[in-house]
Amino acid sequence: MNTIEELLKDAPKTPAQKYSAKDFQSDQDVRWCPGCGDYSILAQVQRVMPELNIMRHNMVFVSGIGCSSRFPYYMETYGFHSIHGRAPAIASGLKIARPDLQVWVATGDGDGLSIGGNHLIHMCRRNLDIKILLFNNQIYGLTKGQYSPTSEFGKVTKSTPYGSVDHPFNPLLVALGAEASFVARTLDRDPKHMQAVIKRAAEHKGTSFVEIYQNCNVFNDGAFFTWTEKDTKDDNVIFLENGKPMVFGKEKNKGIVLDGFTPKVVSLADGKHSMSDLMVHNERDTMLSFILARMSSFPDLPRPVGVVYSTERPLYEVEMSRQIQDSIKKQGEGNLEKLLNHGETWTIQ
Amino acid sequence: MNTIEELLKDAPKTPAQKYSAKDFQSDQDVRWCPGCGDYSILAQVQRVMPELNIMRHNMVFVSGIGCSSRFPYYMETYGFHSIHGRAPAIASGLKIARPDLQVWVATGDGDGLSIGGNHLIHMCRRNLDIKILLFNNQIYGLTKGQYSPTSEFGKVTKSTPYGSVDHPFNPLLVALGAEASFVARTLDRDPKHMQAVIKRAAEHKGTSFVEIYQNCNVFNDGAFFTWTEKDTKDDNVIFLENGKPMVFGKEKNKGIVLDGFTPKVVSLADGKHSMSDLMVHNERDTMLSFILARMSSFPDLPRPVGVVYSTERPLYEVEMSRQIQDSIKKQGEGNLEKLLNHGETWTIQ
Amino acid sequence: MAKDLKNLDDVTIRFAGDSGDGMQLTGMQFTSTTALLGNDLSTLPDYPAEIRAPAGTLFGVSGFQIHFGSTEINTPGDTCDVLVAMNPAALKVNLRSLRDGGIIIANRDGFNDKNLKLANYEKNPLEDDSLEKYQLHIVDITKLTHNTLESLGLSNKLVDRCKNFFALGMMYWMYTRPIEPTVKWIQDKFKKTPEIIEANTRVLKAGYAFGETTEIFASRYEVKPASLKPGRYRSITGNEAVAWGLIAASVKSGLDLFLGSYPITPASDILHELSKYKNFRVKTFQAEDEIAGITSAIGASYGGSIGVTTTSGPGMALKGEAMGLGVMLELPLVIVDVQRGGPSTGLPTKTEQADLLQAVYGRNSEAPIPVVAAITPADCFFAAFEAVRIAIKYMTPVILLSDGYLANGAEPWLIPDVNSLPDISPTFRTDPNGFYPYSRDEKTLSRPWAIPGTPGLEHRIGGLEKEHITGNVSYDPENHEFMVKMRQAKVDRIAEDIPLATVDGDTVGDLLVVGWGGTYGSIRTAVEAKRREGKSVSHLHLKYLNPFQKNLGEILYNFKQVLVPEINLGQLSKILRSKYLIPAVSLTKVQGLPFKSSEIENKIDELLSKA
Amino acid sequence: MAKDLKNLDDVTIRFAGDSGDGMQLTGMQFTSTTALLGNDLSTLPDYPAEIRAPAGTLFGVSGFQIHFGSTEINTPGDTCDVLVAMNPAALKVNLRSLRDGGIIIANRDGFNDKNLKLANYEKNPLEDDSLEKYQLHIVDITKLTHNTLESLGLSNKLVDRCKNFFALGMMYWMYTRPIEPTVKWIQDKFKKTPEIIEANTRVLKAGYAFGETTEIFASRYEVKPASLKPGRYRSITGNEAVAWGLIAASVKSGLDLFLGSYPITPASDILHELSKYKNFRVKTFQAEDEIAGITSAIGASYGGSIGVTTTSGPGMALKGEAMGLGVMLELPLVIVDVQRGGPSTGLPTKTEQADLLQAVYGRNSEAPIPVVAAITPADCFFAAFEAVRIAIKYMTPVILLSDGYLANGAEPWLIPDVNSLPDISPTFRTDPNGFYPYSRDEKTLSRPWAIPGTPGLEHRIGGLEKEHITGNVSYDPENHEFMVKMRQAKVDRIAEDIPLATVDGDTVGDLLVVGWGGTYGSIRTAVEAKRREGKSVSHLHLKYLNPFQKNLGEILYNFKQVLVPEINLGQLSKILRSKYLIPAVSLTKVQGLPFKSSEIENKIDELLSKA
Ligand SMILES: Cc1ncc(C[n+]2csc(CCOP(=O)(O)OP(=O)(O)O)c2C)c(N)n1
Ligand SMILES: Cc1ncc(C[n+]2csc(CCOP(=O)(O)OP(=O)(O)O)c2C)c(N)n1
Ligand code: SF4
Ligand code: SF4
Ligand SMILES: [Mg+2]
Ligand SMILES: [Mg+2]
Repeated sequence: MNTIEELLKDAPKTPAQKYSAKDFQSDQDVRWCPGCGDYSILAQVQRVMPELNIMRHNMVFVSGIGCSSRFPYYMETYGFHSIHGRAPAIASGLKIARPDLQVWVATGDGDGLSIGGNHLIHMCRRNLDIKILLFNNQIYGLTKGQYSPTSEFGKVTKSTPYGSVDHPFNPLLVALGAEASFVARTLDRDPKHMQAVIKRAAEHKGTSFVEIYQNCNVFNDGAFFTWTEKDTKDDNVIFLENGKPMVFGKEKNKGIVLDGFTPKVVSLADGKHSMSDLMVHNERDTMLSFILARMSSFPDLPRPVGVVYSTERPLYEVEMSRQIQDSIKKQGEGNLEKLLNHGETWTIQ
Repeated sequence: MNTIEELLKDAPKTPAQKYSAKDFQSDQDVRWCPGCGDYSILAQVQRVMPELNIMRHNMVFVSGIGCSSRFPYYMETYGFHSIHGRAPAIASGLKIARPDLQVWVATGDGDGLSIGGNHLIHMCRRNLDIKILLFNNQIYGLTKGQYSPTSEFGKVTKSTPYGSVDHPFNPLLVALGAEASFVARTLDRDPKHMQAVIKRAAEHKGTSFVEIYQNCNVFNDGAFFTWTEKDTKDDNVIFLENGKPMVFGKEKNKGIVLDGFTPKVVSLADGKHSMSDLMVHNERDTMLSFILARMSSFPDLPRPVGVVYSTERPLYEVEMSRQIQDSIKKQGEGNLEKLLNHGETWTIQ
Repeated sequence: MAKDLKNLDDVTIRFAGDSGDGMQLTGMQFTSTTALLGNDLSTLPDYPAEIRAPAGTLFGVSGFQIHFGSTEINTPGDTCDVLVAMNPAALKVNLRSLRDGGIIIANRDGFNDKNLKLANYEKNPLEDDSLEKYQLHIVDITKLTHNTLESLGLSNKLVDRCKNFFALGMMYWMYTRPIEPTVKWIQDKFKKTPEIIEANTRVLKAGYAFGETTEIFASRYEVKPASLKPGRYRSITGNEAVAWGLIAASVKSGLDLFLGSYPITPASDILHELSKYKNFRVKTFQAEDEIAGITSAIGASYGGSIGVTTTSGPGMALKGEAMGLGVMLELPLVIVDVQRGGPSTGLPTKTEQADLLQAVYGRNSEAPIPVVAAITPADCFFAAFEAVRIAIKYMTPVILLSDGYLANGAEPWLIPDVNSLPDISPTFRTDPNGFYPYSRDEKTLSRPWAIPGTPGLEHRIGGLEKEHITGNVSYDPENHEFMVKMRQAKVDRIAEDIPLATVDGDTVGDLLVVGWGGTYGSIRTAVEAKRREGKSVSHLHLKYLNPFQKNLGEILYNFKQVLVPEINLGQLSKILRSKYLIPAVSLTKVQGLPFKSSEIENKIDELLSKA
Repeated sequence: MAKDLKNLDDVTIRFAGDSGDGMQLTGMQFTSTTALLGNDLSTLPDYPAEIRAPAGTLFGVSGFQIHFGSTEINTPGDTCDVLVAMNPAALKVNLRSLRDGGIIIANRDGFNDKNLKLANYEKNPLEDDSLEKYQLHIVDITKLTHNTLESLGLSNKLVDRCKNFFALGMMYWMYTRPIEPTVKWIQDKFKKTPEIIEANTRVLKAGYAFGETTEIFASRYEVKPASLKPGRYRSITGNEAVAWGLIAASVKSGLDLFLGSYPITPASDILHELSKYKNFRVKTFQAEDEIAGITSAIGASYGGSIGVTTTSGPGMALKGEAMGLGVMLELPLVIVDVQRGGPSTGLPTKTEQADLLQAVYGRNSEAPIPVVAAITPADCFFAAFEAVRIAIKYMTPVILLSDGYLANGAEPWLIPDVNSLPDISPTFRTDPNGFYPYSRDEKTLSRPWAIPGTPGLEHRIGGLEKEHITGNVSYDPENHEFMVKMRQAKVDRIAEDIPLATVDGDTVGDLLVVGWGGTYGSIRTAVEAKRREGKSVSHLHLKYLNPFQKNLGEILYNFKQVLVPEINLGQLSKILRSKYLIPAVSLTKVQGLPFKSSEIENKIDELLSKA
């Protein structure tokens, strides 16, 4: 048992009585623009936390820089508002040093995919047990409206008055390309869905990557309305459910079938297709996850939201701790005296 | 026509007579370890260059740091041995400024996927017309043998005496996750195949990503022998050909079929399966490309080599130049006088 | 009734309200009208760090200060004479900057309970005597605006948005400025929405009339035109000036401008500005991070463009390694650092001068880079132009230091005659005979610029030590030492190619105040004031921080004392002490704010009284 | 035949050959045997930059130099007395370091036409008179090795590999060292391959016998034991010492050690070394880049570990922004910079001291960080330990400067008694009552270390300016200035907690030679020599570069002149001149090599003759 374990050995591990959302509200006044999608994300996270049955003092939210990265200030947990893009690296160091903590990363499409892209994919690859919430508003909010790596091609912004000429990242695809073990998408304007997804992410053992469509009503208002607003949502979103066929539409009268590897929308009304023809969701199917992720590249296809992929892989910090335990078993706790005197030495009388 | 165009207007664009491989050998003595796979890559590139019918002075090789990144010194073209991981960013700036040049990036698994991972995926996303040769030896060579982001889990190296606990990147998958428009793999020990792949990469319009299995005989000898050595190669490698079924094996008696989305090896000998059952390669099929890329995660599946994926997308530098030409057409060549005096001004008598 | 008309040399007004109240717009309108009248002026906006802080909060207050006069104006003003406060938060945050006896114009309707609470006022300051020592004018701006627009039947939200024009109208009346320019501006600006034109114009006029007719304002002021150099003027901010200076250099040199940049406050506006000028062939590349920003610029320079990267402190810290590469490659490159409050993320929207040592020393090993600093918003134009000139002529990275105060501050600018700009004539190597990538020009010590695409010049460069002349990789000890000293000598030699330093005031005396960068205005104002009092004090302001001008030492030694005011803990003073071994005294202020000239004046008095 | 036995105070031998010739191993064997005899010694390996440069090439030469004696030995030796050259390239590259009249032992078989050509020798130097001024001994080392092993029927390749033991054997004979220790070493080392044990042992003995029996060597030498402090010794390199010093600090403090690092020459061996000690709970994280290296370490420190990151110049330049974060967060962190030749990629395998200014100033804004420098390979142990002590006690990042010369150089080290090490007692905040993240300890000014997992201390930290005490985000001007000065004051205060500077030699005099870091040995040797000549010169060597020791100024003012030798263009001297306004003279050498003490002696003479 090292000093830290010693120090914290009596600290409670689970709440005596269940927390309420309010217990996770810090004393800092929230400084996002009125109407910002970030408020909803904060609210949902605060609602989910009590469900996790983990002590606040064992939770840490790490962020970079951006409006989204202000998130930790508002959570009554440990919080770390770091520098731009580096949250995954800081969180990795923390998690490796302290596997006992539940570590979250709150980041944005700029923080997490522009300057921080490399740290993010390396964290996914290593599969540390850290949960990433990526607030995707397809814009740089805090710096007042430049396009981001997720902004659509041709987007007109402060830095692209003639329209951007960048092909955007597909965040899910980037995470899957880095072999993230949990990949999901949810919507700022669908509280229930977001809560469910965040809970799944929290429970997953490994790096959980959650893309959240977040409205920046000041610099990119309505970017996701097609998928978040009542009137258009049902016909443009597929709510993924493991083991269930992919149905959507106001009247649940449309579905997805595969033609070759390419998803296609079919009507369940025209008698030509039935439920049984539809693609069935399987969270553990790697290949399917790529197909689902790619759907967002096709405007005529609905957007899948929910848990796209989930699998188990060895956890970096667990393997590391195991190596340490093993070598302590084999060689005994390190002895400084021995270390300094081992190998070739000689004595001068 | 700007100053540079003016300056170079009389420079020949195509060789009067065809170059030979020798024409691409610089006067620098090659300083790789005897037996290093890099020699073969250098030789194949020098053999392919003459085929491209492009003037040497219009070719630039940009690299980062690493044994592999020494590459530009040995090419009798323009060469830029930059700093660790930044070659894609430097090449991007060069290509945007000078679309007339053919720009190559020579990098390693550490240079390109560790410190340089972010630049690399952003370049793929933007789809600049730059060709990346990634020398994958699954080790840090120049720094004398630490594991790299492509080293296998559990690898024992100088920095991991107890074995690494990192899950490695799959380079093809990373490139595909970033939506690279051309993705291929080849082998240092198969000159003909490498030449063919490099030629394809050179001819592709867009970011070409080529992973080259390269043997580091000093620090990671034999990492790829299963796929490169005569006796094992045929039974462990599939040479992809567009439109052709996926057959392999010394006697071409094995093939790949899909079960669900998961590839499976079948025998063509046991009468149960015939050519017509086999998966057929289609370079333009995005979903297929992910399946092929993922095959390397399954030890019992053969490794696909060749062009895994190829598609066309708008080129960043071309779109940028178009915006410039358009606005010159619309507003006329910029006039400094006008600029300084436009908008609100006032005169003091 | 007739009101008496007082004459003033200079006036400072601060408009303050909610982010949503349009105070920036109001201030800018007042500024352009004032400029048209021929006053000299200086302005400073003061935004909240938050994008849209909730209405009424202290941290949501947005201000705009303008200092104008019939005399030379060098700063936005230490304290203001008039404070327009649209709500309690605005009053609370800005009262400290109002001089005793100054005028407060408060929008009564803004001082409701909710807002008072948000600004944590126990009682309404308009109703107790806490503001006694000021001339308090309480006006129902919101109500009056609504009355004015009743008939138009606009939404309350829209009407509220017009109230800043009422305030502006009052100020126009109070300082006898015409409303026409703003009326005209409203007309173009809102072309598409006639009802808005109508509304804003009416409210503007109402505000003006209100001043005219009501009793509250006893007197009215006039500020005569300043005796400015005749010519055509415009108002320009530091960030605009940097962008235009770079474009000017591109035009003059005939080279395309390439900007590789990652957005960061307060530098982003340079990227925004440059991205507008595609017909100047400006290529702006919004990179994935600061490292890609600078390295892409290096790639572009290698290809024959003017490679530029723009950033602020934290981004600057990320570019160090690539700057070192630039030093080794000896390619032109301009690195613009718009300094902000630090360390780390610090105070992103506040100004500071604390990146000087980073600019001069912040790289591994001996990697000398010339450093140029702009001294006023408009000077950013010339500083940027000069940075490019040096970069190209000496084949070297050059760092241009600006700061948040210069970047957002504005001043009238006598538009230069394009032909008067020095020309920049890059020469590209084309002759393969006797070409060596690291041969050098005897005069400048710079190496040839040999760009890809040039037949017969195929060669290889990189970050490993270069052999003199050939540029081959070399680990030879003597060659390394030679090259290290050569790179240093090349930078030192630039001192031969820049104007000598000149002193404002006598060249010999008791005290020399040495400043650099954005403190020019406050120091000049302070020194002028003291000289008028007959004090033996002069002012030297440095634009060249590396190398220093040749005659700097000589000048320093001519004064009994040297004072170095800086918005940091004394960085220039460290360098001066080290190089010239003089006991320079440093005056520091690290509050994210420019110096008040009074602060400098006090220090001057202190030093001179001691002597 | 009997040969005469000469007695020597000290000897320097350089073994040189192809990378493949096993010169490092040979040198190390000679070293440990010599250590066992009780000589004082110092060694320096000299590898090629290439991994496996082609055989016979000039850039493929690998060397190992050992300086040993019966007197105090502080450097690997300016010049060598004996050069063992296995091939022409080795001769050509190393001849410059052989003193006139020195001994050359050349392996004739290595001087074949191919190798002569590769080393671009026109004619065979062994056959013309170009080596006249040396004592040349030509030995058929390869042939003799083959003869010795004929009977074993090993492959030629294997036999060739043994020839270095022949050379070693000769040297053992020549300097009267026993072969037994090496025989024993061979036996453990090649346990698994008896035939190799047999072969190497035979060849070693053959070499020894060859010296004994042949005519060529007229004389033989003895070097008596040095009067070293009694106790148990080991040989240690700087990189090993850093790693062990960190582990010692971890053991003493009871905190786990976390290393976040990205490999880079010459720092990688610290990562390699630390990754071995998992049973000390050391966690080594090979990060994706240097930025992840330092930021992961910050994350670990936040969690209550000793966060450490190791790198060299180019990586250091990438860490600047994160160091600033460390300054703002006020968390313990150790940043180890093993300096190498620059700028940019520079000379990766060569040594330099040119990151001092980067260490002190290389970050945005005012971001003071304590800087400690190791002065000998073994001192790296104590320097690393001290860095951790300061980091934890003052809750601050600390930079530890080493260099390529210290990192790879080795010296005998009197193994310290573990209990004699100062203890490090971190205190973690646990009491929620009155807890404020930025409250401060009056004595150290450090803030509480409140780690996640502690009930009731949930709080938020970050890179934005902090409000004093509460640690809330604050843009308040006065608070910012207060905190900027507080962070500076905290670092300055460390001067109260470090030993006073002490001078080698008189504390008053004509000349003080001030050095820092890896130049200790050469300066000490030079100053000792001059003092023996009765010159009034003393030596002060700094381990603390920021803050300086309290009595430094006082010491400096006691000398008429101050000389500052550095492996850079005068970086410490810049700081000393600035802080103490003394006309320090700097002696610089930037060749990727340590100073020769003679170079320093000459400068001392020059300055004293002037005076
Ligand atoms: C090193 C560094 N570079 C740039 C910045 C400026 N910056 C702050 S936030 C940001 C982008 C934020 O975008 P995103 O992550 O999408 O967050 P959002 O504000 O949209 O929630 C940038 C470029 C910085 N603070 N630090
Ligand atoms: C900024 C920086 N960090 C680290 C290094 C040290 N370094 C040089 S090459 C290299 C890794 C090279 O690996 P890879 O790209 O796979 O090239 P290889 O040598 O294997 O061909 C590292 C870590 C460096 N030169 N610069
Ligand atoms: S700028 Fe956009 S993202 Fe940022 S707080 Fe405002 S609305 Fe939200
Ligand atoms: S170390 Fe490996 S990769 Fe590098 S040159 Fe040698 S063999 Fe090739
Ligand atoms: Mg965003
Ligand atoms: Mg490699």
